[in-house]
Amino acid sequence: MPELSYTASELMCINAARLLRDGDVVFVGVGLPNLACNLARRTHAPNLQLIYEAGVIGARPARLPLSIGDPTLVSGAVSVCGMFDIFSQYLQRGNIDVGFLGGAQIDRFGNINATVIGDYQKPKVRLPGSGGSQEIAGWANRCYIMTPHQKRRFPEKVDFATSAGFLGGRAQREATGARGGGPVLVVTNLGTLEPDESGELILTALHPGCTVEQVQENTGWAIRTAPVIRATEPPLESELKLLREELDPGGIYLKGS
Amino acid sequence: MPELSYTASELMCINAARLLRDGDVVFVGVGLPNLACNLARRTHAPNLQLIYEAGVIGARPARLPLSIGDPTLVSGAVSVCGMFDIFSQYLQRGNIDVGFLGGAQIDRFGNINATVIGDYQKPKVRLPGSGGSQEIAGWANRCYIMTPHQKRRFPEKVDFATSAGFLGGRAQREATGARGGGPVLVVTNLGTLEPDESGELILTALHPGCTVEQVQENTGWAIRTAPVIRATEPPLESELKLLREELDPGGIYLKGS
Amino acid sequence: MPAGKSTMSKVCTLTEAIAEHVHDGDLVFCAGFTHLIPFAAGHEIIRQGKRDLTLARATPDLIYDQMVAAGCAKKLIFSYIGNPGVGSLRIVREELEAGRLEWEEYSHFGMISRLQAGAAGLPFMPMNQTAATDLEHSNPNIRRVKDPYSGHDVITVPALNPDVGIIHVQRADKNGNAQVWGILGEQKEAAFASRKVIITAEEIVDEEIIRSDPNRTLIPGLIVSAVCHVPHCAHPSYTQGYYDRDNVFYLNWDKISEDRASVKAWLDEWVFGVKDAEEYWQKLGVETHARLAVKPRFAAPVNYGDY
Amino acid sequence: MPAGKSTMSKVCTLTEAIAEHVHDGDLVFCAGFTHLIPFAAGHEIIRQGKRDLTLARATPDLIYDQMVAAGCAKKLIFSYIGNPGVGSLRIVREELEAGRLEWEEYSHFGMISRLQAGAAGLPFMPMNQTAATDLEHSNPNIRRVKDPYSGHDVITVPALNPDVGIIHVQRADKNGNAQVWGILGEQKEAAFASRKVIITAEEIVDEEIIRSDPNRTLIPGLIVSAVCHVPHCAHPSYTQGYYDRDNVFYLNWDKISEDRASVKAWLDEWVFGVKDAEEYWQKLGVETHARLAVKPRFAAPVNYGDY
Repeated sequence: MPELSYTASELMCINAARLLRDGDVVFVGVGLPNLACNLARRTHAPNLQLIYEAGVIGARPARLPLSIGDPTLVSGAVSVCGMFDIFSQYLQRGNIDVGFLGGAQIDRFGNINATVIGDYQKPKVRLPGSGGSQEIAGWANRCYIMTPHQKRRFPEKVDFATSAGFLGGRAQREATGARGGGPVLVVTNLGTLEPDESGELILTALHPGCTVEQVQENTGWAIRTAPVIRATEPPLESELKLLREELDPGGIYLKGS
Repeated sequence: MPELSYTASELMCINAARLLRDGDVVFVGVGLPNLACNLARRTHAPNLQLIYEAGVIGARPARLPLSIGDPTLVSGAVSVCGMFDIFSQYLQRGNIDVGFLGGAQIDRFGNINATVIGDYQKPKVRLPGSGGSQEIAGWANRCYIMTPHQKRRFPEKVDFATSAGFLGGRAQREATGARGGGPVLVVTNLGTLEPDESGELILTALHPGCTVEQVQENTGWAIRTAPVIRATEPPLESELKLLREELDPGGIYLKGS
Repeated sequence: MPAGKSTMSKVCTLTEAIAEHVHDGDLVFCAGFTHLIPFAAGHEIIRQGKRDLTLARATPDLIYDQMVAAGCAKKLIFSYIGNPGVGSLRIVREELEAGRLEWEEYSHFGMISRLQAGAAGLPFMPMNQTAATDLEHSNPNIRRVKDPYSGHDVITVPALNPDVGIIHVQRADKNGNAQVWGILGEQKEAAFASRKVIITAEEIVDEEIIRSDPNRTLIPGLIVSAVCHVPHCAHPSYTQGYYDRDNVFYLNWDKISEDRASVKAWLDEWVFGVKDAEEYWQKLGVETHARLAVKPRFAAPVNYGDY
Repeated sequence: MPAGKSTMSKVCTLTEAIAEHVHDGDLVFCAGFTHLIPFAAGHEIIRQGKRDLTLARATPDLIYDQMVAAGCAKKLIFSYIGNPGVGSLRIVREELEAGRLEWEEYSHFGMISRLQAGAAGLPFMPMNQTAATDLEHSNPNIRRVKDPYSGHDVITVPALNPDVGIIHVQRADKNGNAQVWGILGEQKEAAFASRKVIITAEEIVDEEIIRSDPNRTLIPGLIVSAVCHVPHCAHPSYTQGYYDRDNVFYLNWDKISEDRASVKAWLDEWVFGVKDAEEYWQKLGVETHARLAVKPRFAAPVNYGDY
């Protein structure tokens, strides 16, 4: 059997899809999370419920949505509601199982920065800001983070905590009373990180051909490893075929790195 | 011209209709207020906007509505929204010009009791309670009260203030910051009462054939009178005809007393 | 995990839904402001002899008068106890005056704000002051906080999260995705606030009907535990576009409820004496059916576009 | 008195509506979450040279990037500054980084909660804690109150009440009663929160169309100051059922906005170089029209009943 080749985006997308359980209610963003969810729906999780922050419930997009409010999300969806309802009655109420997050920086305790590099009042780089992510990180039962593994993306401490991971440790998050469980897993192009009992992200799995050393080189703190580091299953031909031929035939999101 | 005869309900209804201004947005209840509004709409106020607490805006009922949520209010209405929106975005937001109120007791300062006669915890008579009236009395720009003039209905002080008039005087109401102007006029079968500068209800007009003595006999406190007591215009034949032949042909609300 | 996200079919009979999801001692919310009141569900609760329920509704209406008369309730949470358009709600009033029924009272806005907080996952909702304070002083659940911007007090009511919400709708699919038109009352807030939701529907339709008009879907299946096909569920209340309100019965109940013997006779005949909503409807007879029938009047077409 | 209850006709051109209702220094809210963004109104504001506006939107999108580039704005209130589906919003980002534009920032939920409070006539809305506090510490408008039931803190945001809300809709009647389907975003809350409301509509329809489907009416005329017939108002955003989103333009803007000269050239050609939305649309040409056309897909019929 010849070895399959795949991009970093495809690898992350496929590993993220595998984390979803059939019946999960997922708060979806466009781009890779959308592809991961639709891949899961086409494989092991046909009853996945896709909820978009634009207020669309049970979307069944007939084409690849190119914005969070693409009209293809609406036509044929189960329900549409306003922004206030989607954030209050779905997210804040506890009806969301899974949220996907990303950002410019993720730190040792899973806190995410999507706001600024540098000082908030005089930013070196002004990033987009929270959007829906502060509340997704706070209130979804489980959060997954998808991001390329690069040192500048994994500082020991974020410049600005747009969305909470475990702050300085699980006890700190718990003290705030935020209902969600926080980040449960970070998928990168090298492997997966998961919080330990203190809330610190540690290396728990490596993708085929990746090493602990690569992970350490690309992480901004001395990353610890799980007692046993798992090896992730390589992408299957069927998964790649679905992604490439049906879900993102133009390679709009999958070509990246 | 022969003198017209009319019931107390017809008299109150016609006098209430005349208080409405063209273009007013009115929060309507069923029964006499509904008839008064539809009479005004058919006479001097064609652009009156009727809003029902069930969440119906711009209703154009094809038959006499027999409940606050009659389906005839919906078919052909301009808009329908939920109860939360009608009370928050319409009433609390300040979009309602006129509210109609009634109750078992109205006191010297226009406070209304629709809750209990006797002690709240061990009621002698348990009345229906607030429904929408607490907020209508608090937040509509102008409130009108329609009620038969009887001593037991006009005590010096209500047993329970379901809805605020001026509490113990205008300054007390103002101190609460409630946005509405409070009651501006009480229409009874004898005449009209209006609050003076202190918020106390005084007799300002008498219906044809009614006297100050009758009003005093049927009021539970020593009622003061305006320097000049007006005489209300008698009901017109055209008004009575509209009420009897078109708006309440079965006499469901108008036969009373 | 949302109550209704199980992938098993949710379609069952109303008898099964009440047996499985309504338990003695529960806080039950039968939704519907005049419109869509799920009488058939109330009757089934009576038939199954549920006890010690706390019944919450803005207007208890005849449905709770009947359930209280049948001995199902220990407490009422409400904002207006009347027979809408007729007058007093005799059974409820008698029980309250006699001290045999606990109660908790709000204004309509207080009730719907409690549900709104419950539906939004908030601990409370603020409301502006109305100047009237007697109800606030009578109900320790009505409190105040200082607006952190102006420093003035606002009134608060706590979230209401019923154990079971029962919501009648025009049409739903087998997953519980439910569409409603006409008066919306507190249907949506009651559904999102409740821990379990039972949908009763005039029609169970193909999922594609629902998906043809997603903006019309008030309640998503993912919060629904059971979907029951119950035509005419709302009688003597009504379902917009399906049948009219039976105002005659609302007037009749005012007479029936004048004494307990006639109430018992009515319950024996119309609740215990029938198996289900279908038998009840047939028993009403063709004249009543004809009296409540309504001619069609359709909404203008809406084009979502085939994207 | 509600802004829109005058009985005079509210129908006017967009040019007239902007001239009469938008003033220098106003807080303006152009509503629409990806869907229904009123680009034509933004372009008219640019053409009329309005200045010192505070522009509020969850996602400034290209409309505010263009208005900021044209010098209309002194301040931005937002929750996400990106070119949706593409990447950065270059002009806004540059102005913020250079300190030339004031700003006030929330999460999406904070923004919509501000509007919800404004629409409901409340001074603030509570929100549960998210555990993240850096934004709260950076924005003195984000505060806390103690939940009077549990004693725990909740987060608060103050009401947002724009001077003018501009809302694009599928269809409205001459009184401003407006119906919307597809993504609803913050259309309703923005309308009720605003002191004046300008409705732009793909179609002005007979009042009877609106009255045939009252549940579809999101915005009642009684809060509307002006109604403008502006087909294709939302391009390059879209109107569900009428035309598609012009994703090509969203990608192009990313290039155009790389330098100020090309932005100026674009504004000169596409905003200052045309009289109004109609001329802009014609200038886009038949190929673009064809690319954005969408086949029909109708909602299932709904019967309200002829009561």
